[in-house]
Amino acid sequence: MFSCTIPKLRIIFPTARSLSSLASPSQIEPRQLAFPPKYQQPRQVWLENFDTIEEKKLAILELHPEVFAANPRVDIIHDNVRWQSLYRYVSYAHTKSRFEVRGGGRKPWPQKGLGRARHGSIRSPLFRGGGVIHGPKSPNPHFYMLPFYTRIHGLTATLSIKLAQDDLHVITDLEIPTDDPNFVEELVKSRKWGPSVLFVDESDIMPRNITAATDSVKHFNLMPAYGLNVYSMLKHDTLVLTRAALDLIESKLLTHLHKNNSVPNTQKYKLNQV
Amino acid sequence: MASIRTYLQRIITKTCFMHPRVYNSPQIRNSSFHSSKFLVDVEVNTKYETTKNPEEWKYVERLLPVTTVPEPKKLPVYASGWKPQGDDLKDRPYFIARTRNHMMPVYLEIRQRGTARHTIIKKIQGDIWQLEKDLRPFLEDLLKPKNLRLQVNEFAGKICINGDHVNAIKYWLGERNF
Amino acid sequence: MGSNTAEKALQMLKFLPRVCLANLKPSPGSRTSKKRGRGQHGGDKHGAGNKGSGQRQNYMRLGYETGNNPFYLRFPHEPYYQGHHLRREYPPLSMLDLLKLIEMNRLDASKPIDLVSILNTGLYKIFPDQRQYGVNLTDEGADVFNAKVNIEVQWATEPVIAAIERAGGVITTAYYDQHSLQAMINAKKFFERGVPIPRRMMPPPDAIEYYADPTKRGYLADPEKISEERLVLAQKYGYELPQIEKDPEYEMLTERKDPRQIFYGLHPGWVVNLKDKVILKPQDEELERYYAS
Amino acid sequence: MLLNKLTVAFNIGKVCLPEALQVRFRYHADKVARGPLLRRYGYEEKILQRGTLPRLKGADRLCKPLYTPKDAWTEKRALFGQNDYIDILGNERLHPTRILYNIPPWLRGVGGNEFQVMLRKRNMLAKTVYPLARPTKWNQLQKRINYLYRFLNKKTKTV
Repeated sequence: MFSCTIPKLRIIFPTARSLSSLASPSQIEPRQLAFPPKYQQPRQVWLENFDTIEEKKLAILELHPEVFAANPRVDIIHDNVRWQSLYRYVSYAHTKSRFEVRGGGRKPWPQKGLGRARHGSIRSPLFRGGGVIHGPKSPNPHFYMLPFYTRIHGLTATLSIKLAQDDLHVITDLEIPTDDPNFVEELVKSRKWGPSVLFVDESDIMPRNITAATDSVKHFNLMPAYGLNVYSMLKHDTLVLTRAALDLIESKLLTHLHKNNSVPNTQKYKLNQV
Repeated sequence: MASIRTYLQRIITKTCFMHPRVYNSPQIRNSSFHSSKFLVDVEVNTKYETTKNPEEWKYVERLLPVTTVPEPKKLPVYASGWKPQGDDLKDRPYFIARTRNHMMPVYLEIRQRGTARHTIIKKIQGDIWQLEKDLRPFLEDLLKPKNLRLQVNEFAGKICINGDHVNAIKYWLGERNF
Repeated sequence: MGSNTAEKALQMLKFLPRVCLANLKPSPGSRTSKKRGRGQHGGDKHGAGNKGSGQRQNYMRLGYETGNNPFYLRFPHEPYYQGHHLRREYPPLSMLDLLKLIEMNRLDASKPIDLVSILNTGLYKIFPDQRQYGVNLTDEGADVFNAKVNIEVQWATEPVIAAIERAGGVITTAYYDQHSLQAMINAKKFFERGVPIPRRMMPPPDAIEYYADPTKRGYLADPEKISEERLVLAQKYGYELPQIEKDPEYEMLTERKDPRQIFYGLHPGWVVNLKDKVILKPQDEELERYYAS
Repeated sequence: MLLNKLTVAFNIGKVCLPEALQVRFRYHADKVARGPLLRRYGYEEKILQRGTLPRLKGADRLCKPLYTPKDAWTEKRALFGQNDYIDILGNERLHPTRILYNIPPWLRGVGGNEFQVMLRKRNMLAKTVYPLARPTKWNQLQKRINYLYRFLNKKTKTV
């Protein structure tokens, strides 16, 4: 039943995940999809445990195809990444033009009679130590705003790609028994997650053990669901969502995709907007 | 009249909102917004009554907009000419999703200072080439003896047709329950 | 499903290298270099085409005549539209659109429809600061209109009134001043400001006549005369007037606002607290007198 | 070399002698005899010149920074872009431009050309202590704005 529809099974070792470790699915309630899809089939993903190194598949969760099987528009993702790096970037490179360079108010030598070229200021751009023409002027912001729904499509396309490439995993929660970094490293290694992993939880207050364990490992990062973004998802090889984070992200994106009054969001960005 | 105005001003402009510690001092100017103190308490001189009546609250709820677009009603006949999308579309080779507002995503684009008109069908899922194959004879009939100029953008799921055929395409899609 | 575009792309991505920051690209041709070609033939035409308007013509701003005294300034001013900046404007909403909104479940016809509920759909906008004073219900789609509604608009013509009353509904034309409209365009935002609901002002002198006219179903008109006029209109347009008194939704259809009231069921002067879900009502005598109808 | 010097001294001696015949001395001949002048001793000219110029053996290294690859996983880089979608996934009332704490407040969410940015700077800083605290900078800002106003409005192509 699953082999044809789930894109979740690993390509290299399709048999590596044995179904025998499946916990009783009755304990875990299935997901109810808001805005039931009219055409596409819901996607499916394993719910995994996080408290032991070896992997236990606890249940299969359904994912909304509008969010997790969207058209993987790489160009939209590129637009998003470009926006993310540029909108905050300010170039502070600065050169002084002739009026900003100190001095140069006096005529260096008389206009005529010396056989020398005529000059009015020693800070003219022709002079050594003079001003610069057309040089960079600080601050030079590269700010622009990406349209609201382009940003939403950037998120859905990236999530869909992550799911399709088997780089998206859903776990119950971020509770681990120890605060030893080796535990998480071993866990990531044994489950063949990418070297860099982004753990996303619902809120910004994470369990103590996972915080201490990932603190010293630079490429394991924790992020609250509201901080999730296209750049970080692509920078980290694997994206690990807790179930609560998954619910939150999906509901937020679906709300925006079916929003009643999207006029405030789609209006042109104004500088002093509230 | 003047006294009413002062009363109103006190309510509306909140002139008496001050920090209790600075209440007695004549004036304090904070150097910036960040270093200014939080408002702790608001002194209200007018008498008021706090009520919690579910009957009255219903009227308030009526004024609050819904967050997402509701599902359209199921009616036997739609007098306005608009129709909701059909329900049994899962086995179709292609699918044209409705917009957020339950309208057909068929748009007219006017370019070249009004001289060029293009009809664009968006939000196409599934086999876009099959849709093109089905749509082509219908549009060719319309355009006779002119040629049909049509572009398929498979990557973005769009079809662009030269000329204004918005209503014709909406009719065609409506016939097929999209 | 085999040729489904998105499915196909996602299937392909399974076997492709991981999409990451290093292998992203914009769609080909979408970004053009800003640099202008130089050298003997490098910057031949600079994308302006060969000769003609592309190279020589500059579409100037409307009315600009390359330094001549423009046509629109050449003659003395003729005040065709004198005072237009002071006139009230009523952005139109057709009856067909209204019917569509009701059928699409964006408007609830089982409750009275007013400017707030129309604005809450997000599909109709007004800008009170541009002297737009509300809905002008136009008669497009009047002959197919079949919804039984209790609607309050700001401007309506005779065929519109007839169409609504033929369908068993009730229509009122009501005036709102700019402050009331500011509260109505986003009621939620208004409540969050924590200020009392303002009382509605009376219409200005040039509008009083319209809003006190029973043939226009004005909100200041005598209800007795309005019911007379309903009959007159039914005879004029030749339809049988449905009896509201025997309607099961009689209460909804007869729900009306006070001339000083902005929101149904909420009196001016009240402060609505959305967080604690309570309503604060003033008890000062002076305030009560001020906000009284 | 030494021999040459000796002969020169000997010749001068001769000159000092009285009643001697006048002899024309050709100092240039010595120079010719010395052979061509050697420049850049020890430097071999290559056709394709590259790299550093010759140095003494055993001399100290030139102070050139050691190559250290940049750490792509410092905290700043690892979490780059966090909260950029906060209006979508978090609080709807927050705009991402409101939380750009890495740039000065008056520059958050500001785009445009130099003139527009400077006008914004002037508008936002005019009421602060900036004109008094940085009088030269303020003056230069005003001058630049005046110049750009004249340039953009009077010297560039109008539509």
